[in-house]
Amino acid sequence: MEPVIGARDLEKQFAVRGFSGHVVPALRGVSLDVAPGEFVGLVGESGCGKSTLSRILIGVESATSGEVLHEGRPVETREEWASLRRDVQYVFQDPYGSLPPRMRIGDVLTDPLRIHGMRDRHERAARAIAMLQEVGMPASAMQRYPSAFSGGQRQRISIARALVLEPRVIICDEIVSGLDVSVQAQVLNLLLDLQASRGLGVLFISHDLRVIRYLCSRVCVMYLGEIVEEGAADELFADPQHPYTQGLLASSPDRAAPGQLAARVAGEPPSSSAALPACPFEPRCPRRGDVCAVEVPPEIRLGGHRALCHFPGAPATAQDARSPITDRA
Amino acid sequence: MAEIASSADGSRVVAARTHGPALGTLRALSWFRSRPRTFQLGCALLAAILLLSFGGPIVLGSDPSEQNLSDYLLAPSPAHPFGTDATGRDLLSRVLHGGRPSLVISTFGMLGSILLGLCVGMLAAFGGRMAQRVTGFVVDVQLALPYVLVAIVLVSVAGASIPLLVLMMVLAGWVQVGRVVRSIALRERSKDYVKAAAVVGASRARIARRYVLPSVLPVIVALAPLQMAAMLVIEATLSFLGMGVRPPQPSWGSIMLEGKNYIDSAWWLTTFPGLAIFLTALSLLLIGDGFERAEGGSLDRVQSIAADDQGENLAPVIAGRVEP
Amino acid sequence: MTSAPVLSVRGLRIEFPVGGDRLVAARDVSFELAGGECLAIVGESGSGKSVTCLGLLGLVPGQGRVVAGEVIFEGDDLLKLPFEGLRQVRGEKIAMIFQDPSSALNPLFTIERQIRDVLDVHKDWPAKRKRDRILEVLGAVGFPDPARRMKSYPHELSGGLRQRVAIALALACAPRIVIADEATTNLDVSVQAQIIELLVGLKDDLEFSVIFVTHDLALAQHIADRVMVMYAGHPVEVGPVAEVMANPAHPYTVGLLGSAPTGESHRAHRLAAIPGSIPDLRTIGAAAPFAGRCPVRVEGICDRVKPAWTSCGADHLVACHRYERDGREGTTWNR
Amino acid sequence: MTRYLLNRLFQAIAVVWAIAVTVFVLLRLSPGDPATIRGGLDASPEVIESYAREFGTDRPIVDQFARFVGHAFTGDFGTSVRYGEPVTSVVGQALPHTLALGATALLLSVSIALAVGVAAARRPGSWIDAGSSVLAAAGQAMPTFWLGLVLIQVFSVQLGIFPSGGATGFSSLVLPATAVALAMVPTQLRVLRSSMRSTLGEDYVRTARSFGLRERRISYVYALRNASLPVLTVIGVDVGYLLGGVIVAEAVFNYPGIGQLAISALGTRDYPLIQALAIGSAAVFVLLNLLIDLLYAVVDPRVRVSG
Repeated sequence: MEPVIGARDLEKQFAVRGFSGHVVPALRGVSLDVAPGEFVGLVGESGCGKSTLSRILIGVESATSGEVLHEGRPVETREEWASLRRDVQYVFQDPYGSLPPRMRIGDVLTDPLRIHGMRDRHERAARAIAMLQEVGMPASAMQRYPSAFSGGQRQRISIARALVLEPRVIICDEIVSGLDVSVQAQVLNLLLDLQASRGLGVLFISHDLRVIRYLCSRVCVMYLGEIVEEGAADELFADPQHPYTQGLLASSPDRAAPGQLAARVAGEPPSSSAALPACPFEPRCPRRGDVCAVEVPPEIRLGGHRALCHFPGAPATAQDARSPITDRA
Repeated sequence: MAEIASSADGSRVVAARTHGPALGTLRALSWFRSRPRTFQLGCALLAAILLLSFGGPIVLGSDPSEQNLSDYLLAPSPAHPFGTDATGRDLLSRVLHGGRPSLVISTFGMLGSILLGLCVGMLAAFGGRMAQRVTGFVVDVQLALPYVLVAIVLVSVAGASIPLLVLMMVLAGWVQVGRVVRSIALRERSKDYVKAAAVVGASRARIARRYVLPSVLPVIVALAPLQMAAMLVIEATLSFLGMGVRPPQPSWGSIMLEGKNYIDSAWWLTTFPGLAIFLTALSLLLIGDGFERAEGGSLDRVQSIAADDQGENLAPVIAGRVEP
Repeated sequence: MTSAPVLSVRGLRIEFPVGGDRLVAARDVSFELAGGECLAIVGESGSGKSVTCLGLLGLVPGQGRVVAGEVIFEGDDLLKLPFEGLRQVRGEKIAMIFQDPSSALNPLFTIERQIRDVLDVHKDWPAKRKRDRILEVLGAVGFPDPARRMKSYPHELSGGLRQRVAIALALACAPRIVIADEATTNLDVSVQAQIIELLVGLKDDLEFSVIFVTHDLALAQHIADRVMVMYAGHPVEVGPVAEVMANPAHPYTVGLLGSAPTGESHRAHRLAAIPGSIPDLRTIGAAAPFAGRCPVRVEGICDRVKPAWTSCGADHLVACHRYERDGREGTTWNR
Repeated sequence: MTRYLLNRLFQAIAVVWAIAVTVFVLLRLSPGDPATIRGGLDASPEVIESYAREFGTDRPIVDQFARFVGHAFTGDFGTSVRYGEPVTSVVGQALPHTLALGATALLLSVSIALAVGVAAARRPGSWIDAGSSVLAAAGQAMPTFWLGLVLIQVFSVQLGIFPSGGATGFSSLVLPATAVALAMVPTQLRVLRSSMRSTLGEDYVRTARSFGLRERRISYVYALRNASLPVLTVIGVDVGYLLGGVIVAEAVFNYPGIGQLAISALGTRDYPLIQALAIGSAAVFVLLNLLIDLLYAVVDPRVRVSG
C-alpha cells in the first residue's frame, strides 16, 4: 500500500549557542515510510534523534533539509501540513504532561473536531464518546479532568485524542516507557486491536527492543541521527548485521542467558559537539577497523534488509567482542 | 458540556450540572466552610471593613470635616472613640470616610494591574520573538524605576487625582503579575499538551486561551488579594508623601501625614488609620492564602513563581544546552 | 552465600498520613539478606519496594513513618537506634544508589567534593589518604582519568558516568550492603548492561551484599540470587530468582511475567495483560492485595482475609489463597 | 557566559536610555516650567526669558535632549534649579546617606530572611514556621511609613533610645533601616522558605542524608546554596522597592538623602535634579542586576560555562 507519510533525506542541525558557530547534526539523512496498517518500529537510545525525527514528521519542528512526504507528495504549505495532520496524528510520551490539566476530557477530545470544522456539537460529543469506548474507557470520562485518571488511562485518552480525527497513521513516541509492565501490555494490545479494526498504521518509537519486537513488522535502528539498519522484523532480529543492533540485542535483558548480560557496546554516545568519525559508531564498535574512522560505511543489502557497515555480519566471538571495551568505559 | 454529552448517545454520561442556583449557593457555602479558619477570618474582617467604610458614615451621620476647635487633640474617649485631630475633627468618622478612596483606588488598581499583567505575560510567553523581546525590555524599564519616583514624576506632570492614582497603582503592580503569568505560561508551554494541541491544529492564540489560560487563572485568583493589599499600602504611602487624594477628602495615608506632626503628643492620630490599613491588608492576605491553599500551594509559592524566571534568562547559556 | 544473614527485616510496616486516612505503603515486609548475596525486590510503581529500602535506613520521606517491625543489622535494630547511631550506619555500613543519576548528585559541587564529604563524615583519615581513596573508588567504577576529571561537576558528565560516580560514592566507605534503588532504570540499555556488569563484578570482588530494586523481572535474573515480588505494599512471593521465573506461584507474578514482552512477535505470542490498575493503597484493608485484579481469586475469601505464607518449593514462599487451595495449577492463569 | 553578559550590558544601557528619554519627555510635557517658578509670580517676561535661557528651556525639545545627553556623558547633569548648584554636587552630598541606609536595610533584611526562612523550612509546622508566616504577613500588610512612625513612637518618644530623625551617625540609621528592611523581608522570606522547602525534597538531599551527612550540613551547605538562587533574583527585582522604601523612610525620619531631594525637587520643577535621580536609580538597578548575574555564575557552575 502507498505510504501515508514518509521522510526523504531529512537533515536537522542544531546551532550551539556561542561564538563558535558550531552546528550539531541531529539527523543526518534519514528516510522512512509508514503505510496504513503497517507497524514500523524506530529504535535507538536517548539522543539518537528519534524524537526529533518524529517531531519533524508531524511539523512541530522543521528540518534543515530534506522533505516530509504525504502520500508521496512533499509537504510544504500550511494547507498541506494541515491535511497531513488529518491523516497522521501523534501520541506523546508523558501521560501526565500531554493532557491539559484543567480541561475536561470531553473538551480535550472534541476540540480537535471543532478546529477541523465539525460544527454540530452533538456530533462532536458522539464521536468523542465512541472513541473513548474504542480505547476501553467509559463515556463518563467525558466529564472528568485528567487528574482523575491513572497513567495507563491517560495514555488511552491520548490515543483517543489522536484517533478522533480518524488518521490513518499515528506516531507513538515512547508511549509505554512511563507505564508499568502490566499496563504497558494493555496499551500494546490496544494498538494491535486498532490495527485490526481500523487498519491503523503506527510509527512506534521506543528504546525497548523487546517492545518493538513484539509490536512491529518492520524495524529501523537509529544511531546518532542515522538509520544504521533497517528491515523486516523477523529478518532483522534473527540475523542482525550491524554491530550496534547486535550490541543492543545483547544488552537487552531477555536475550542473554541469565547471569550473563553482555555489555557489548562500550562507552556512551559522544557529547553532541564532538566531531564524529566517518562511521559515527566507530568509537564504540567492537569490530572497528582502520577504515571505519575515515570512510563512510557502505550500505549493504540482504534481501529486504539493509545496514550501513564496513564489517557487517555475525558478531565475532563473545570474548574478543567484550574485553577491550568494558575497560574503556 | 454536560448537556452536550448527555443528549448525545452517551446515555451513561452523568449530567453533572443539573443543580439549580440554590444548590450553587449551598455549594459555595460548604466550600467556604471547608476553607481554613484563617481564610474565613480574612473574609469576615474584610466584610466588616467594607461595611464600616461604605455604610458606617451613613449610620454615624457625622461629617468628617466638621471642625470643632474646642475639641483640639482629644484623646480617645466614649464621645470620640478614636480621639480628635488638631482641628477638632472626629477621628473615627475620618477613618471611616478615609477608607473609601483607599479601597476604591486599590480595587481598580488591582483590577487594572491584573488585566495588564495578564495580557503582557501571555504575550511574552506566546508572542513571537519580537513580542518577547519588547515585553522583556518594558518589564526591565518598569522595574528599574522605583514606584515612588514614578509617582513623583507623574504627579508633577499631571497633578494628583483619583484616575492618576489608579494609573500609578497599575504601573506599580502590573510587572509582578506579568512576571508570574509569563513564568507559569512558559512552564505550561513547554509541556507536551501544548504540542499535542498544536498537532491537532490549534492555533497559538487558541492554545493560549483555551489550553493554558485555565492553568494561569487559579494563581491569578490567589494573586489578586495579594496585589490589592500591596496597592492599599502603596496608596497610603503616596498619600502620606502628599501625592494622594486632595484634602478635604480624607484618606488613611493623608490622615497619618497630618498626624505625623503630633507624633510625640497624639499617638492616636497615626495609630488608628495605620491599624485600618494594616487590618484591611491583612484580611486580603489571608484571603489570598486561602485561595492558594485550595490549589494545594501557599502564598510562598505564588510569590516564588516569578523568582524562578532567572532560569529562563540563563537557560541558553546553561552548559551543553542547545538552542533549536 | 550460605553465611549468616547480614540483614534481617521482620514485619516492617510503613504508613503515610493522607488527609485523615493512613496509607500503608509497606505492610508486613520480612526478608533476610545473606553476606555476598543479591536480593532483588521487584514490583511495579506503588508496590512499596523503594519505600521499604528507604525505611531500612530511616529515610522515609515527608510525613511517612515506619510504624512497626525491626531491621536487625550487626546485632542492632536500626529502627531503635538513636539517630546518631543510625547516621553512622548510613553510607558507612549500608549505602544507597538511587534511580536518577542526574538529580541524585548535587549540581553545585564537584565529584571529588561529594565523595570527600562522605569520607569526612565517616573516616578520620588524613587528607592524603582520602584523596587516594577517592581516586581508588573512581578507578574501581571505571571512571576515566579520575585524577583530572574528579574536579568536574555532575552536569559535565554523561548519564552513565554519573551513575558510575553514584556507585563510587556508595563504595567510598566499603559498605557491607549496597541498596540499588532502580539504579539502571533511566539509563540506555547498552549503558544499563555496562552498569549491571560493573555491579556484579564489584559485588564479587568486594564481597558486599546487594538489594537490587527494579520493576523488570527479566533484569533481576541477571544480577540477583533471590527475588522478592511486591504488590501494593505487600510481599507476595519470594524465592530463588531462577525458580520464581520458571515456576511463578503467585497469580501476580504470573501476570507480570505474562505481560512483559519476551522477544517474540505478537503473532507468535500475544501478551496477557493484567486487567485494571494498581488499587488505592487506602482501600486494601484486610484483603489479599491483588484480589481486585486477580483472575483466579477465591470469591469470598481473597477480599476478606490476608493470605499467609505457604511454601511452594525449596526456599520458595508465596502468599496466596488460590495457591493454598489448588496449588500451582490454580494460579497459572494465562499460560 | 561572556556573550550573555555582553548581551545583558547592552540591554542595561538600553534600559537607562529609555528611562532618560521617558522622564525627559514627561517633564517637558508637564504644565509649569522652571523659569516661571524660579522667577516667581511677579517676574517680568524678560527675567523669565533670561532664566529660560539659563536653564536652556527656550530651545526645541530635541535640541535640549541632545545637549542633556551630551553633557550627561561628561558627568554633567546640569545645575539644580532649586539649589543653584551643579546637580552632581547636590546629589553627591545626599548619596552617601542613602547608600548607607539602602545597604544596611538590604543586609538586615537578607539576614532576617535567611535566619528565619531556613529555620522555618527545616521544621515545617513548628512554631518558628508559624512565626515566620506571621512575620511575612505583618511585613506585607504594614506600610513602611507607619512602621517608621511606630518605631519613632516606641524607641524615640517613649524609650528615647534612638533619635527620631536626621543623620547623626549609626544610631540614626537603626530605625529607618529597620523600617525599610522589614518591608523587604516578606518577599525574600517567602521565596527562600519555599525554595528551601523544595530543595530539601530534592534527590541529592536524600542522597546526602543516605550517606550519613549531618542535617545541619545538609541544610546550610547542600541545600541553602541551591535554594539561594531564586532569592538572588528577588533581590535584583526588588531594587526598585528598596529605593522606594528608602525614599519613604527618608521622608518619615527626615533623613537627608536622595528621597528628600526627590520630594523637594517635585515642588520646584527641578528638571535637572529629577532627571539625574531617575537615571541614577535606573543605573543602580541595572548595575545590581548585572552583579547578581555574576553572583549566579559564582554559585552555580552550570551557568559558568562559556557558550
